[in-house]
Amino acid sequence: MTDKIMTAGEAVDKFVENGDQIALGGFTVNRNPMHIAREIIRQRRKDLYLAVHSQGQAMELLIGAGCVRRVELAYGGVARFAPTGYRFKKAFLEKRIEVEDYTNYQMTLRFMAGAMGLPFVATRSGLCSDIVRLSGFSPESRGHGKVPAQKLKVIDDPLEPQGGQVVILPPLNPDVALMHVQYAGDDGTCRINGLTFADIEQAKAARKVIVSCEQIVPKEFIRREPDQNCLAPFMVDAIVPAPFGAHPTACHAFYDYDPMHLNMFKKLAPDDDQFQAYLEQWVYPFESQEDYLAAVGIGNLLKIRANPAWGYAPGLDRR
Amino acid sequence: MTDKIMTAGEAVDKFVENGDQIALGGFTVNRNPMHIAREIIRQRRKDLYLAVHSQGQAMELLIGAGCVRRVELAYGGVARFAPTGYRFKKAFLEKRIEVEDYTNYQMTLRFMAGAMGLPFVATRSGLCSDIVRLSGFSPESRGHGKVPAQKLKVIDDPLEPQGGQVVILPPLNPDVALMHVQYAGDDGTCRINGLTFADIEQAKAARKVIVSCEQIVPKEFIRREPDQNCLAPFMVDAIVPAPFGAHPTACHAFYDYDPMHLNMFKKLAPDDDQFQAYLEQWVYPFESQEDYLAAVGIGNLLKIRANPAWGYAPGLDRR
Amino acid sequence: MENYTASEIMALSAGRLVQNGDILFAGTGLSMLAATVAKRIHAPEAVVFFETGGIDPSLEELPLAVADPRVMVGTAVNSGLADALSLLGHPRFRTIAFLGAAQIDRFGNLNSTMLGSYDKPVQRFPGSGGACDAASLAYGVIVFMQHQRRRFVEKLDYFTSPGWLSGGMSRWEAGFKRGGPMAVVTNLGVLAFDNDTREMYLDAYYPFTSPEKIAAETGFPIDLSRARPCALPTEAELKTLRQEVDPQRLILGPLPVEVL
Amino acid sequence: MENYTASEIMALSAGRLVQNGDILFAGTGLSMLAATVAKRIHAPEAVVFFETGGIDPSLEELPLAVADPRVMVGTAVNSGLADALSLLGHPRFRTIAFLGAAQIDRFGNLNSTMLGSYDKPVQRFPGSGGACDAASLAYGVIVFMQHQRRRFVEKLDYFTSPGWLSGGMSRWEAGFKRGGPMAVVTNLGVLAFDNDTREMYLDAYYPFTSPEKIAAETGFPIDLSRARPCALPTEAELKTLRQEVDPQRLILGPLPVEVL
Repeated sequence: MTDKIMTAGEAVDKFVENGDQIALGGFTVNRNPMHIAREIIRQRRKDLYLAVHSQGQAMELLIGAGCVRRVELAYGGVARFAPTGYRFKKAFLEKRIEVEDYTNYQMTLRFMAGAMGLPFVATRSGLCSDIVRLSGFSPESRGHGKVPAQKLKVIDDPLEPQGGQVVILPPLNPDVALMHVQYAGDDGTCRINGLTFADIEQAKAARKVIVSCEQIVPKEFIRREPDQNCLAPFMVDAIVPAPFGAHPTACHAFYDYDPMHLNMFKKLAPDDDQFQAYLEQWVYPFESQEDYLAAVGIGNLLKIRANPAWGYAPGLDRR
Repeated sequence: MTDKIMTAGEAVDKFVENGDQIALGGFTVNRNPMHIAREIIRQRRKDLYLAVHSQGQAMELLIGAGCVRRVELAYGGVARFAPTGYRFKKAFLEKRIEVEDYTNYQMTLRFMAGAMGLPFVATRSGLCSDIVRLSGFSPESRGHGKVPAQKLKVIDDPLEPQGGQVVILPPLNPDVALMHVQYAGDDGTCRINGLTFADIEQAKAARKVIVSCEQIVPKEFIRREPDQNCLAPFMVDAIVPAPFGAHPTACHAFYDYDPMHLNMFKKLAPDDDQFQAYLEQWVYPFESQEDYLAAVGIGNLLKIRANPAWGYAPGLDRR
Repeated sequence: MENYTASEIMALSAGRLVQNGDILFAGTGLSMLAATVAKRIHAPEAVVFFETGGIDPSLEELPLAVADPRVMVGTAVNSGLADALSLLGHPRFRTIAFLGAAQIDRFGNLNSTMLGSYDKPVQRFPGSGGACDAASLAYGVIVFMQHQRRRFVEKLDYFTSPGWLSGGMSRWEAGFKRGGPMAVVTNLGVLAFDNDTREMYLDAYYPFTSPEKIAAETGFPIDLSRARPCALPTEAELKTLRQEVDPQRLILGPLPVEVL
Repeated sequence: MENYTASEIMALSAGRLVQNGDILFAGTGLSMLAATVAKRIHAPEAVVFFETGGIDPSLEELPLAVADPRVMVGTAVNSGLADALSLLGHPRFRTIAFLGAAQIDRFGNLNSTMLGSYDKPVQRFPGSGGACDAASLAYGVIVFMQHQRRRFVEKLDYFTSPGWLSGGMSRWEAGFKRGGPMAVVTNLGVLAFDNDTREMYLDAYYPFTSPEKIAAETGFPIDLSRARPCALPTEAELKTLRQEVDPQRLILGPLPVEVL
């Protein structure tokens, strides 16, 4: 049994510092590390520097609660529940955050390069676009802390004289990666069911990794099928037991996204005061995930509970 | 049921041409596509251009049988049964093949770049070594067919002025990838048990993919656990049913490597005439895998049969 | 009144552009419907995949997000972004991407990032996501747009996704190996791009509109000379769309008044 | 006669260099034994992984190849080459690689490719495999060698894997971020590298040999001034090695005569 098993409170206290560059796992409405994100808000971390591809409800909360100074992203939204994230949009327009736009492939390749120790990675995606031509980070920020000296660089293909131009991207090595998974072994081995998004690349690229999980199982059990595992224990710094830890986003094979909660959030999110009220009601009071889930209510949890034949809640009212 | 299911004879006839660049799946003593390799020898393909990382028994046969003109590799051997491949060594020393040396990481990155459509890939592995400084391919071959115009290029890190030098490697997009897997769905979906080596990158990088498999299972069955699958049907051109299709190399969860056969090969391989006798006995006579297995003998097959608790044959006499 | 809605004719018009065997990079919304209806009607071997990593899901229920757990079921392979986004540019396959945008210019370049600028932002959209990747790497792109003057613009506020760039050969000269927008499907009609100039022209208009109305809603001059009436949705197409693809009308919205 | 063999003292000497928590890139043969014995004796949290993708296998039976199915069982993760070889250079971890070679020079650079040249090849070895990657990217390297003049050479026929290059700061100047050989464990003794010059010197010699014999078997001048007798294998170490690590003596070979 590893001593890495701890509460979200302990994990955030120990591993997340003001100003850290943070990679958020999941994608829009799926497997967002919500339990850890709420704890970061409770512990009032500041000036975080998010590095994400397509986020997502966790990013909405963190930006809305004022924890974030800087974001590198490809997409900021919660799918149909917020085609553009309300708090993300507002913070951007009011210039309370600096935003650097990339593409999903570019961000994924940058995490991959970080995970693989590649000095950089090259792609043709984005040539001639403003993603390549413009930067949303202030010139003063360049080269300080984790901000790369250059957003990217366009060069002639060094191997093929007729190959045209290519975009050279800097690797990402975030201070901390947060991810929510279905299973962790009591040794720290991790397993994701369903799509992995870029979570594995993000974890491998990061200096510290906090994993919340639906269930902790014995080492002997999780190692019976190592083909299904995605992270070795030595890659992980904290394992946080967190049933429904991605709620209100989905967790394949465990629960669907929660349309009731996300629609409620959608109504409150655009307004500063109402968003504050959301935090007062759903974030600040709950040190424990159990208390949070009691507030969500067993009735709602049963509605979104996944049916094992599909891994989601068939027939769920998703309007 | 896909019409891609065919015999090795049909697959090789249809998809492997003289001079093709071929990626061989597996690694030294494991999951070599032996059934397909033997068929290539039977169909007397010539001037093949192998692109591999660490091969392996399949490469030994193909080079020994005179099918190969050119090899890009990181390692040529069959582990303890041939620390350096006998036929590989002989062909190299007698200059019957041209060999270009890379490293395992470099070859893997080149397959990955080919699979991902990256214009090139960069690493610091190999800086200052003869792998980076020397080329084993003749200058005349450069830029012809699949031979890259340059083996690689060493440039200054374009992003970090203080970053030193980096090695830029050309992607690999072989004409054909050969691989042996445990399961294929009757729709063509593929699943590997145990380590994947670089088989998935190789298949995705290739223009044509021939897969032999231990068993074909219904689409509905293989898609029940899509997290375990590695190739979508549209990536695959031929599915060849081939029980024990990696013999005498291992296939995790099905059978171990065959030490009796590999030791026998080890004795015969160094001598041209004896190797020819091996081909006459073990390769040319067998159009069908069933006949080949009958020659191996049920007794030997039972000895190497995997025990499901370990996926190999515990206690097997491996001296 | 027609017996179909704008959403329905849009989904069907886009679906008709799909060929059997295409590998379809789908988003949610109309693109999901277009891909699914094409598969059910004339392109049974087309494969739908999502940038999140779901390859060829069974789609028994409509996903409302590309990360919906509904894209992870019945798939050939469950993978992740690296795998799925790599597939976009795979030279073996005719990959077709469906994209939406806030703004489009006459060469099919798209803005899904913002209005205004980083210095003086006026409006923010979610950003590229995988759109710029698809526009850069896919074999072809089909764009869905609401047809409004403020969306069909002379100059994008932000250039998120490359179309035909400045037209002619410019896309190839820039280093792209293939791709470019094939069509723009709007709530008023279907637009295509001239093979030489790569400028947008009106290809087909729906019965409930006209070339003139479309020109008025387009913020740049547009060639109407090749415009023809759009083929009407057939009964069979509408039946498949309504009964099999989106029976809950999660994306299609209300039925046409006539049918109600 | 000693109550241990050269193989045994080699495995134990190399194993002593392992620290608890190290991430060990093992080959087969002696390196496998050194890693396993260290784990069982003083470094229980060390993790063994293979370039083929097996991370932390249970190793109930000794693998005879890095692609042996025995490296795929009881693992934390079964992956592939991309994953495993990436781990080598991960800056979070003290990754230690065990390598063998046909030739080594005074700065610990290795040849495992050939004798002669591509034009005039004299002998062929398997090639780098992952050796050059490990020598380039790992935190540190431990080299196993047969101690013979023809193997300890002034100049490598082929430079496969980078050690300390030309000594001093040359490794850093070339662009490497870390790494370099820590020790060379031979059948005669243990060699180390000077912290400033990065030249090889004799650190320890086994009881059955002498500094002079080692100098005679080394093809370049070697500093003997720091040589000390090697610590003997303890009974406990030998017991673990013989009874738990390689009971079939697949790698260790015959027992010493004394013990027989």
